[in-house]
Amino acid sequence: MSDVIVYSIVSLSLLGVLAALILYIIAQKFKVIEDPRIDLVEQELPGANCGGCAMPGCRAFAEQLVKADDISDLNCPVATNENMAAIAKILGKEIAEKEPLVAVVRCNGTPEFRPKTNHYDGASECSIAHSLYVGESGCPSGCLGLGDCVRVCNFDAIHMDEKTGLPVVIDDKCTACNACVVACPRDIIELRKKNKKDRKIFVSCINEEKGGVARKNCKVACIGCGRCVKECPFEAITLENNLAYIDPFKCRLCRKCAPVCPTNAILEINFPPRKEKKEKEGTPAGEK
Amino acid sequence: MSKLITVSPSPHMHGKDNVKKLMYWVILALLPAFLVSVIFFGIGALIVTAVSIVACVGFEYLIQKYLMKVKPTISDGSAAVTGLLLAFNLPTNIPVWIILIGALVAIGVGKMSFGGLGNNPFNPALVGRVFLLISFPVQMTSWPEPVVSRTQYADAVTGPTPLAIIKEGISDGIPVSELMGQIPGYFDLFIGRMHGSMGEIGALALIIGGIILLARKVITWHIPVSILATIFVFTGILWGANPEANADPIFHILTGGVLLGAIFMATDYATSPMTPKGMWIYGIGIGIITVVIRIWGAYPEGVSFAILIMNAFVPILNKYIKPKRFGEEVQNG
Amino acid sequence: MNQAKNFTKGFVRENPVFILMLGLCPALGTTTSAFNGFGMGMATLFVVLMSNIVVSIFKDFIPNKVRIPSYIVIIASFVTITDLVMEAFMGALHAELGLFIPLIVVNCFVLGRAEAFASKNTLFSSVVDGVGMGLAFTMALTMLGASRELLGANAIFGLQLIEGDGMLVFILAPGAFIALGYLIALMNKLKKD
Amino acid sequence: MLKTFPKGGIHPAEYKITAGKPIEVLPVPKTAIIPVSQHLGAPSTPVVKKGDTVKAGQLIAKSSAFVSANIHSSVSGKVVKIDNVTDTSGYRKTSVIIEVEGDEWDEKIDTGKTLKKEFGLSGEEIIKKTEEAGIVGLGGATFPSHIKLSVPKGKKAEVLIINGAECEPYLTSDHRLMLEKGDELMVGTKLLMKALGVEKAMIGIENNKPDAVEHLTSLAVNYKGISVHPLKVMYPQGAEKQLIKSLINREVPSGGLPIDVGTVVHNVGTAVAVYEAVQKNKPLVERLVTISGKSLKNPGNFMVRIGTPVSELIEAAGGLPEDTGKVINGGPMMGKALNTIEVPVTKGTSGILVFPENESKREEVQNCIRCARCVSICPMALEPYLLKAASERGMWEIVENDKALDCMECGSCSYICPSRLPLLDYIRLGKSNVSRIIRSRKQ
Amino acid sequence: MVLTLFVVTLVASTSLALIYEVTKEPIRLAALERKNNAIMQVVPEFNNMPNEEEFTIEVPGGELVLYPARMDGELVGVAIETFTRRGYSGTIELMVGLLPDGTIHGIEVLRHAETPGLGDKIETDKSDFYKQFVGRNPGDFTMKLRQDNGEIDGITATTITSRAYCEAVQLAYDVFIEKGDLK
Amino acid sequence: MEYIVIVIGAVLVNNIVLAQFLGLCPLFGVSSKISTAAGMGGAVLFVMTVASIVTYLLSNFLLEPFNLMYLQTITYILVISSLVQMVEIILKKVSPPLYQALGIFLPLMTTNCAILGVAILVFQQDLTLLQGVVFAIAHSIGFTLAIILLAGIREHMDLLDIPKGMKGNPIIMVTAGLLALAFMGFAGIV
Ligand SMILES: Cc1cc2nc3c(=O)[nH]c(=O)nc-3n(C[C@H](O)[C@H](O)[C@H](O)COP(=O)(O)O)c2cc1C
Ligand SMILES: Cc1cc2nc3c(=O)[nH]c(=O)nc-3n(C[C@H](O)[C@H](O)[C@H](O)COP(=O)(O)O)c2cc1C
Ligand SMILES: Cc1cc2nc3c(=O)[nH]c(=O)nc-3n(C[C@H](O)[C@H](O)[C@H](O)COP(=O)(O)O)c2cc1C
Ligand SMILES: Cc1cc2nc3c(=O)[nH]c(=O)nc-3n(C[C@H](O)[C@H](O)[C@H](O)CO)c2cc1C
Ligand code: SF4
Ligand code: SF4
Ligand code: SF4
Ligand code: SF4
Ligand code: FES
Repeated sequence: MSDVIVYSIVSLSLLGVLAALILYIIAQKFKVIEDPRIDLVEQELPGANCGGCAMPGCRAFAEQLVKADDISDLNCPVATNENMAAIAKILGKEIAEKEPLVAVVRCNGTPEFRPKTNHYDGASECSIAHSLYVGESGCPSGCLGLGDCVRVCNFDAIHMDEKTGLPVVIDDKCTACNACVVACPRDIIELRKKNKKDRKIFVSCINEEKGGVARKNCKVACIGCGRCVKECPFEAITLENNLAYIDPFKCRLCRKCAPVCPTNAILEINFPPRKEKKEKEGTPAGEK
Repeated sequence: MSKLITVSPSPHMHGKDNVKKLMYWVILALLPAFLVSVIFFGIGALIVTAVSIVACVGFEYLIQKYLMKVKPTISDGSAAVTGLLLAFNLPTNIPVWIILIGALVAIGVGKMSFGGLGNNPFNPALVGRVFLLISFPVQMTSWPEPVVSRTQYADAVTGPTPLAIIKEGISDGIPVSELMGQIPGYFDLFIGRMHGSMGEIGALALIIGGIILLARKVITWHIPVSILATIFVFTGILWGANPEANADPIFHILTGGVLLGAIFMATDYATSPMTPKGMWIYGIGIGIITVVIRIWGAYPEGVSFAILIMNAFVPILNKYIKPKRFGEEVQNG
Repeated sequence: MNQAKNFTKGFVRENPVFILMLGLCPALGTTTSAFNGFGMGMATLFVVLMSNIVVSIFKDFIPNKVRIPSYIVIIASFVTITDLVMEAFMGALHAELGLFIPLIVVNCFVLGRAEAFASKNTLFSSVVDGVGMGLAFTMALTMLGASRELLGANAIFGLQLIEGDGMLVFILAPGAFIALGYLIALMNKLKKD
Repeated sequence: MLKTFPKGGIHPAEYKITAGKPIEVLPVPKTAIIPVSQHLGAPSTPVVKKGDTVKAGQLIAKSSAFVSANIHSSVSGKVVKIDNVTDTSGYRKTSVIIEVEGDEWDEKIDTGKTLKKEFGLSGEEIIKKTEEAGIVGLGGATFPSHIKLSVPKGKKAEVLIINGAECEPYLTSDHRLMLEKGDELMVGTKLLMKALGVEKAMIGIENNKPDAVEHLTSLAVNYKGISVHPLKVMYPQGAEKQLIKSLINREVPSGGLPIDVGTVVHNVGTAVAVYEAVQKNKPLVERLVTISGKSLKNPGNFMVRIGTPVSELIEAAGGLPEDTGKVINGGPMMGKALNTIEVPVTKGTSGILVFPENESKREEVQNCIRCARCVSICPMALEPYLLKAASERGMWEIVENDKALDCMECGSCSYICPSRLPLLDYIRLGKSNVSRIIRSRKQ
Repeated sequence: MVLTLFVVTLVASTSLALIYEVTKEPIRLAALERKNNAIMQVVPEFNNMPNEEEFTIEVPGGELVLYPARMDGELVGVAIETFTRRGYSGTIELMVGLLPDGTIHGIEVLRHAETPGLGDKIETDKSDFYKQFVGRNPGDFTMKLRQDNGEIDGITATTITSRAYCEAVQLAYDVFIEKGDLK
Repeated sequence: MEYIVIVIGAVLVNNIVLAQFLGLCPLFGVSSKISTAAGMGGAVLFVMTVASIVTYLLSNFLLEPFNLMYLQTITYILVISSLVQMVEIILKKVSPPLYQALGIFLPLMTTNCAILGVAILVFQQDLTLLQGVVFAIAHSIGFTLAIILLAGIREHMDLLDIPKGMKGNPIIMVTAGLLALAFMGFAGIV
C-alpha cells in the first residue's frame, strides 16, 4: 500500500470523526429548545435546502409549516406528495372532513329581468362600482357583473356568462375556498351545502327592499311575500327584512317552494324537468 | 331621455396629453438629428431607420397578435420610438439582417416579454443595441466615413470613432495633444461631421431636440442635466490632473452617445426613476459609469451600458426614495 | 409506484432544470455547446445513479442525525471518482467543464434525489429514478447547449450549419440566462398541453 | 408672485360660463324630498310623521350623534311620506317627502333683506345657533360646522381662513356669493371669528375672480381683522390643506386637522349661512347652486330650496339638452355623477353640471408608462401609480405605508395621466380597504 | 453517530484512494501525451524524447520550458512552451516550434480563457490566424499587428488577444535566440 | 492596488453569478424580496469568508504537503457543511436576532456552488491568505449586489402584468440575462 492511501484514509477519517465530534459537542452545548415538531417535519422534508419553497432553507420552511394554520399552499418543489402527506399528518393539519360546500351566486338579474338604467364607465371592479352607487340597474343588492369574484378564484371555478352578465360557478372545480365570497362587495355569493348531483334550490336574490321597490328594479327579485315560507314542509325557509332565505341544511330538496314564488326568485338547478309545467322563466341561461 | 346616462367616479375631466402625443413629440424631436445623419451618411441612414422602425413595429404587432393574443397597440407610437432610437444606435452600413435581429431582441426580449409598454425594466432600444454589440462586434464597430450626400449603402471606407482613436492612442501612450490632430475639430464634432453611430453624431441637432422635449414638458431636466454635469465634472477632474493622458470634458460630452443617451434614452419613462431625487442619483450613476467604462473599460463608449446598469437600480431607487409627503415633516412658521 | 412513470417524470413534469430550477449553475455554466452539456449531464447522471444506489442500500444503517453529512460524503466520493476518471480518459472534456465537475457535489438536485427518493425507496426504484432523473437532466443540458450552440455559433454538436459566427451573446453569460428563460417558457407550455 | 402651495397641482380649463350670471331664485318645488342624511356623519332622526304639516324652517329631523346635523324643512306643506328615496349618493336613503302648500315660514325667522351688522352674542351662543340651524360645510365636505367651531381643549385657533378659492372648473356659486352677498359674508366671518376667539381672518380667492377680490378688499376695510388674498390659479387651491399652506405657510400634518396648526377653514357659503342663522334665525334650508354645461340653454346660479329635484333645476336652466351624456353633482373634478336626475338638491350640492355625450365617456386605458406625471402633480406628494397598482393587486401593506389615506381625492392624478388610468378609482378602493384593516387592527 | 460517520468516511477514503492509485498513471500519461502531441505538431520529425531533455528558462513573470527535438542526435527544432499574461482574459499558453535557425515551424495553443467566438480564434482549428507565422523567421519581419506597424493581420475585433499572441511568440523567439545554444 | 483589482474584478467584471454562474440556485430562490435578498447576501459574505480561510489552511497545511489534493472536493465539502452547521447552532443560541437575520439562510450554504466554488478558486489561483480573504469578500459582495438588483426588479414586477407564458421563472431568467448583458459593459476594466 502506498503512502498516499494511508494518508488519505487517516486524514479523511479523522476529519470526518473530528467534524462529527465537534458538531456533537457544540450541539449539546448550544442546545436551543424548540418545537419538536419542527425537527420531525424537517426530517420529512427532502433537506435539499434548495430555496425552491421561497424560504431560506428546509428548516425555515419546516418552521413555517409548523406555524402556519393552513399548509395547503406551502409547497416544496423537491418533496413528493407522500412527503407532504406525512407532514400534514405530523401536524394534524389536514382539513377535517367537512360537509362539502359549493359557491352559489344569489342573483338572477339578467338584463331581461333587470333593465339597465344607466351606463357605468369607471374602473372595471365590482368593489369600485359598489362604493360609487347602486349600479347599472336600480337594484342596490344586485350583481354588478364586473367579475371581482372571477378574478380571485384560483381554480378557474367561476366565470362570467357573456349573455346574462352574471357569474357562473362550475361545481366540480369549486373547492369552497371562500375567496369569491370575501371578494364580492355585495355579499351575493354564499357557500351552500353541496347536494347530490349538484342539485341546488335557493332564493336567488338578496335584495332587502320592500317588494314594490325591489320588483320595480328587477322582475325576479324576492318581494318578501312569504308564500314559500308557508309552503315549505320542513321549516327550512325564513323571512327577514323582506327577504326569504332557504337554510341549505334544513332543505330537503322537495321543490315545493319554487312553483309558488310569484317572481320566480327561487331557482332549482340540476333537477329533472317537472312533468306538468313547462320550462320556468326564471332559470338563467347559464345554469340550465 | 332615451339614452342611458353615464356614471363614473370623479374626476370627469381629463388632460389633453396622451401616450400617443408624447411619443410623436419624441419622434419629432429626433428629426433634426435624423436630418444630420441623412446629410452625412446619406442613403444608409434612410435604410437603417426605415428597416428598424418597420421591424420594431412589425414585431410588436406580430407578438401582440399571435403570441400574447391581445389587441395590438402599435399605434401608440412607442414601438416606433424604440425603432428610431435603435436605428440611431447603429452604424449606417450595418447589414439589414442584423437590424432585424436587433429589433426582435429589443421588442421581443426587451419589451414584450415583460408585458409591453411601460413594464420593461430595461431600455428596449439599448437592450437591442448592446445585444448586437456583443453578438456582432465586427459589424457594430465599423463606421462609414461621414461624407455629404452619399448614395450607396455598404460603403467600403470605414473608420474608428473619435473616442476609439483617443482610447487606442492613450493606451499606446501617445499624448492627447497629438491625438487631437487625428480627429475632427470641435466645430465638426458639434455639427456632426464624424464617424459614429447614425444618431449620435449631431450634437447641435440633439440639443435642439432636447429643447423641444423640455419645452413640451415631455421630459424634465433632471436626468439630462445630472448626466451631463457628472460627465463634465468627472472627466474635467481627470483632464485637470493629466491633460496629456485624458481628453477634455467638452470632447467627452460631444462625442459618442452622451447627448443622445442623456436626452432621449436615459429619460425613457419606463426605465427611469419617478422622483426628482431618484433621477439625480440615476443620472449621476450613469455619468460615473460612462466615464469609468470609457477610461478604464474595454469599450471606448459606455453610455449604453451605463444606462442599462442604472436601469437595474431604478426599482430600488423607486422603492427607497419617496417624495417628501405633504405634512410628513412639519416645519411650520 | 409505477416504474414507467417514475422513469419519465423528470423529463417534463418534474424536470430538474426547467421546472424545479435546481442545479442551475452547471446547467448554465457548462452548456456553451451541445456536447459539453451532454458531457456534464452524463457526469451528473453517473453521480446521481451511484449515490442513489448506495443510499438506498444503506439507508437503514445510517442514523438520522448524520444522514446529511453521510450522504454528502457518499456523493462527494462519486464526484471525485468522476473527476479522476474523466481527467484520465477524457482530458479535453474535463478541461472544458473545469470547476463544474467538483461542483456536482453541491448540486442540490443530486442531494435532493438521495434525500427525497433513494432514502425512502427500494433499490430498483432508486435506480430507475436515478437514471430517469439523470437522463432528464442530461436532456435539459443538451437542449440548452444545443440551442446556445445553434444561436451562438451556427453549429450543432460541432457541426457547422452556416458559415461564420452566430450571435456571440449566446455563448456568453447573458445569452445563457436568456436562452434558458425562453426554454423554460416553452417547457411550461408543453407541461400544460 | 401670487401665493400658492409649493408642490403639485394642475390647471384644467376653467369653463366658468356662469361667472357673469347674477343669482336667480328658483321657484319653490311642488314636492320637496328632504333626505335625513345630508352631511358627513350619522343620519338624523326624523321628528315629524306622515300627515304632519310643517312650515319652512321648521325642524324635521334631529341630530342623532356627535357628528350629525339638524335638518329643517325648506318648504311649507304636508308630510306625505317618510320613505327611502334615491339621493345624490346613488343609494336609497330615508327622506321626508313634503307636498308643498304655499310658502309659509317659521315665525322666528327674519326673511327680510336688510343687513344686520351688529351682534352681542358670545362665542358659545354663536356655536349653539350654528348647531341648531343645522349648518354644515358648504364647500363640499358637508362636515357639521359647529364641531369645527368648537376648538378642542389644548388647541388654540390663531387665524380663521375663509375659502373663496372655488378652484373647480365650471362652478361659480361662491364667486357670485362673494359679489352679491359681500357684506353678509363679512358679518358671517366676524361671527365665526368671535366663535373661534380669533382676531384675524384671511379670505383666499383664486385670481381668476379679480372682481370678487376687488369687491371684498374694498369691503374689508370696514371689518377689523379681515384681509383678502388673491391666490394663483391652480387646482386644488381650495383644498383645505393646500389653502392653509398657501396662505399661512403651515403644513397640516398627515392625519391631522387644521386646528393642529392653529387654523380653521370655512367656505364662503358657510360664512353666509352662519350670518343668516345667527342674525336672522334662518336655518340652512336653501343654498346657491351653479347649473352649468356647454350645451345648456340657460346656465346660471340659482338659489335653490333644499329638497328640490335636480330635474326641476335643469328645467329652469333650459331643460336637459339632447346630447346629455352625464349629469354631475358638484364640480367636474370632485363631483359625483348621478344615475338619475330625479334626486333632490341637498346641503352639499354646489353645482349641477350637464356634460354632453362626447365628454362623458372615459378614453381607452393603456399600461402605465411610468411617466411620473402623477407623482409630480400630486399635491399631497403621493405616488398614485404605485397606489393604484398595489390596490389593484390587493397589496394593502404598500397602500397603507405609502400613505394612501393622505389622498384627498382631488383627482389631479387621474386628470393628468396620459395613459388614462383610473388612478383615483383604485386609490379610493385602497383607502377603503386600508381603513377597514386599520379599524379591525384596533379592535 | 460518530461511528457511522467514521465508517462512511473510512469506506469513502479507502475507495477513493484506490481509485486515485488506479487513475494516477493514466492522468499523468494523458497530460504527457497532450504535451507530446503538441510538441509533435510544432517541430519536424524527431526520434529522441524531447520531454526527457526539457529544461526551463526563467523570464520575468514565469518560466519557459524548452523541449529540444533531435533526429538521430541532430537538433531539428525546439518546442518552446511560452506564455503571456496579457490575453483578454488572463494567461495564454502556447507551444511554439522553432527550427534551429529561428524560423517558426508551428504553433499550438495549450491553454487560454479567451472569449469563445472571439479570442478563441487563435486556436489552430478555429482560424488561419496562426498560419501568418508559420514558415517565417521573426528575425526577418516585424511580428506585430498592422495597427502597431507590424505585418500581422489581427483577428477582427480581437486586437488584445492577437497582440498578446504575437508577444508570446516573440518571447519564445527571444529566449531561443538568447539562450538557445542547444547543440 | 492589487486588492482593488481583485475587488473590482470580482464585483463588477467577473461577477460570480452574472458572469461565472456560481450560486444560481439561491440567486433565483431567495430573490423575491429585497430584504431576504440582503439577508442572503450577508450570510454568503460570512460563510464564504470563513470557509475560504478554513479551506485555505486545510489545503496548504494538510492536503498539499501530503499530496492529497485529489481529496479537495470531499474534504472541502465536509468542512463547509460542518462549519455551516456549527455556526448555525452557535448563532441560534448566542444571538437569536442575528440568527433571524442571517442564520436562517445558513442551511442554504452547503448546497451553494458559490461557497465551494470560491474556496476552490482561491486555491487554484494561488492566492495568499489575505488575497484569498479579499477575494472571498469581494465575490460575496458581487453576489449580494446581483441578488439585490434582481430582487428589486422582481418586487417591481409584482406590480405589473407579466404575460402568462413568461410569468414566474422564465421572466426572472430573462431579467437575469439582461442584467448580465448590462454588466458586460464592465468588461476589460481590470
Ligand atoms: C372624522 C372627522 C372629524 C373632524 N373633526 C374636526 C374637528 O374636531 N375640528 C375641526 O375643526 N374640523 C374637524 N373636521 C373637519 C375637517 O377639518 C374638514 O374641514 C372637513 O373634513 C372638510 O374638509 P375637506 O372638504 O377639505 O375634505 C373633521 C372631519 C372629519 C372627517
Ligand atoms: C380637492 C379639493 C378641492 C376643494 N376645493 C374647494 C373650493 O374650491 N372651495 C371651497 O370652499 N372648498 C373646497 N374644498 C373643501 C375644503 O377643503 C374645505 O373642506 C372647506 O373649505 C371647508 O369649509 P366648509 O366646512 O365650510 O365647507 C376642496 C376640497 C378638496 C379636497
Ligand atoms: C464579452 C467580450 C469579450 C471579448 N473578448 C475578447 C477577446 O477574447 N479578445 C480580445 O482581444 N478582445 C475581446 N473583447 C474586446 C473587444 O472586442 C475590443 O473591442 C477589441 O479587443 C479591440 O477592438 P478591435 O480589435 O476592433 O480594435 C471582448 C469584449 C467583450 C465585450
Ligand atoms: C421621452 C421618451 C424617451 C424614450 N426613450 C426610449 C428609449 O430610449 N428606448 C426605447 O426603446 N424607447 C424609448 N421610448 C419609447 C417608449 O417609452 C419605450 O418603448 C418604453 O420603454 C416601452 O415600455 C421613449 C419614450 C419617451 C416618451
Ligand atoms: S373562489 Fe373558491 S369558493 Fe369561489 S368559486 Fe372559486 S373555488 Fe369556489
Ligand atoms: S357576484 Fe359580486 S363579485 Fe361577482 S360579479 Fe357579481 S357583484 Fe361582482
Ligand atoms: S401619470 Fe399615468 S402613466 Fe404616468 S406614471 Fe402616473 S399612472 Fe403611470
Ligand atoms: S387624488 Fe389623491 S393621489 Fe391623486 S393627485 Fe389627488 S391627492 Fe394625489
Ligand atoms: S447548482 Fe449552483 S447553487 Fe445550485
